[in-house]
Amino acid sequence: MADAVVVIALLLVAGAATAAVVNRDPVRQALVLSVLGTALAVLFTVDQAPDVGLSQLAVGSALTPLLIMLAVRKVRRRPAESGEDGEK
Amino acid sequence: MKAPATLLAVGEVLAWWAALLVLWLTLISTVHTLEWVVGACAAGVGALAARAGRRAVSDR
Amino acid sequence: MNGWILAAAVVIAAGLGTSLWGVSTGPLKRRVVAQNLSNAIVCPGLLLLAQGYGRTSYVDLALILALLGPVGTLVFARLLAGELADDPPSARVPTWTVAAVGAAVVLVLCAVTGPGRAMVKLLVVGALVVGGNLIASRALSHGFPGVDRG
Amino acid sequence: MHVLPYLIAAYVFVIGCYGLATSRNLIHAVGCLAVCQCATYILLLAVGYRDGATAPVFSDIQPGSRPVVDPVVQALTLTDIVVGATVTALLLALVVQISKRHGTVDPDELRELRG
Amino acid sequence: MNPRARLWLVVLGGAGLAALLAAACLRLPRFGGGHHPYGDRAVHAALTRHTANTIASVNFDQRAFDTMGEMAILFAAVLGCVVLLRQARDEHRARPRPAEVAPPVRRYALVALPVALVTGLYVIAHGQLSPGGGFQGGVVAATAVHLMYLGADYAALERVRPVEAFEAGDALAASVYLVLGLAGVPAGTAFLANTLLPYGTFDKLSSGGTVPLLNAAIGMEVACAVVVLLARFLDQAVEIEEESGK
Repeated sequence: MADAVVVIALLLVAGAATAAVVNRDPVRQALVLSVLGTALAVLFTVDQAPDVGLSQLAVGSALTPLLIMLAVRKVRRRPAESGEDGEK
Repeated sequence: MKAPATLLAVGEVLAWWAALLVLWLTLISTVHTLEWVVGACAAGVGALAARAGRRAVSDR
Repeated sequence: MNGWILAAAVVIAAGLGTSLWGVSTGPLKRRVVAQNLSNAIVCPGLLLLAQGYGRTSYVDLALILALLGPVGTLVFARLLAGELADDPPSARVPTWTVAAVGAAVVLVLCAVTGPGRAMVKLLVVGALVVGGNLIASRALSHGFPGVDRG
Repeated sequence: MHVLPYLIAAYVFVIGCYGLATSRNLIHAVGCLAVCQCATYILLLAVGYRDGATAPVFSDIQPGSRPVVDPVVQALTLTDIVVGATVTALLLALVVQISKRHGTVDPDELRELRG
Repeated sequence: MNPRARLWLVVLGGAGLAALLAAACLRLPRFGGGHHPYGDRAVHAALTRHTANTIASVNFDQRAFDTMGEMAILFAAVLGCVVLLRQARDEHRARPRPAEVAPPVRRYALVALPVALVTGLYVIAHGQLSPGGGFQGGVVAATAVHLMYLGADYAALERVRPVEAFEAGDALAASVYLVLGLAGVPAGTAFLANTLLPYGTFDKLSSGGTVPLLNAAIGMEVACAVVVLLARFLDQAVEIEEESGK
């Protein structure tokens, strides 16, 4: 039984990692990375590593998305000539 | 600052402090003296942050 | 004892699997909703795992997820407010389903735990996860009406 | 089952590298690097796992009452995650700086600029 | 090189890497095996020093010197971000307009801020007992402060977060770690050796010798570092604008 839940968590992580790579838009990738972080936290819990799971939750749920979204916002606020879609 | 305003501010911080101390006591598993001291300090920090946050939003 | 792990496996596989599918396909508004629900459904899963492994200290994981998960959704709601404003996401049925699952899991675990400090902690986690989920859903649909930059 | 976690770790690493190599946006590339980092966490924790064991945290169990998993790899992973996040931040800061100086975050366009 | 040739090169290299990794996986000790010589010794050492959370003992006692290295990386990364994201000469600051936030969201942020802060402090303080520690709790506490930006606006965040104080706190926490490590040296023990304080009662806040103190120093360091880091990013994303005539 304990093995089954490890396998489920591993497959979810593999799926989330694939989705994070194939979503080419940084905003959508940030959303997938957030779910990947949650899946990793589940994997760490079933691997009996609650400390690591806490670390992953603390970093992955809010900090990393915030950093990526702020970088995206800064890059998109460039003048329109650069080819990026500018200010809404 | 006028006296009623000061009293109100102290009341707000104290209310937050008590609530956060209760939260601390629910989070921990065994209670002893050092736990009370650390919990009271942490709740104090939280209470001051709560008041600072509310003031930052409402006073403008 | 293994029944708890089985329940956790079902909740996590179904909930996180669906969220993963929702977050990697479809329009942006569906993706943000799926991201929010992934946090809200994994939290009861972690509580069930803690019960299944017989470790009360694993509850801290669910506590942190219940606190920071909605914060992550608020990040997206805040910084994507412009994109989401024209076509706000509304997912009443999934949101309330997930909230109901969370509440049910917490109540069952409380009944098993019995009165005491651990039960209060479980109730705190339950309140945070259900409240955070609902507030984050609210934030996604018209949560930031006047934010375009800053 | 005996090698599945290792294979998943290898798969995650390779797919992250693929994303890194084919990325057309530096922010996306930084995200792919984060995926590569995940592979190291999976590998380390898989090495330390022990069947039927629990976490080596004795606040709620008696020491010696249950077998425990390897704490050394967990300690390595734990610091790795937080430090990895700040390194991600440093890379994102570099991306912001590149976008300021060159007006683009597409690696191919950057290469053309360099000549 | 044209993109097509590059893709083929990536596929070729990736296939080789995948084959090598798969071959390596087959030779690793099997998943879930019972042979963990280092782990067993680390658990034993942690128990003799009355530290309930073995991972905290490994991080702040047995491998405390490595953790100092991790802290140095953290410190250097933050320093790098501060340098990279400083305000350049051709940029100016523009005050962002105050944001309009739905009342329930704002109320949630105001309530969740102290709750998350206290939870972060709890995770730091109980690092040597239950899962958690300075690294995790520091990030939680720092994230809590940024609820002010998410639930209100940037001006409100700046009122509750004096960046200079957090920069000083970052440096102070890093030096506290060093000083705690050096404190044992005059007494004739090694740098960062956990012999300074009594080990205390098992499963109490004061147990583990210097572990709780180093843990608290790391917690403060991480919290301050994350706040400073996010402050730079927020400055760039929200306030700093380039001169239009560039």
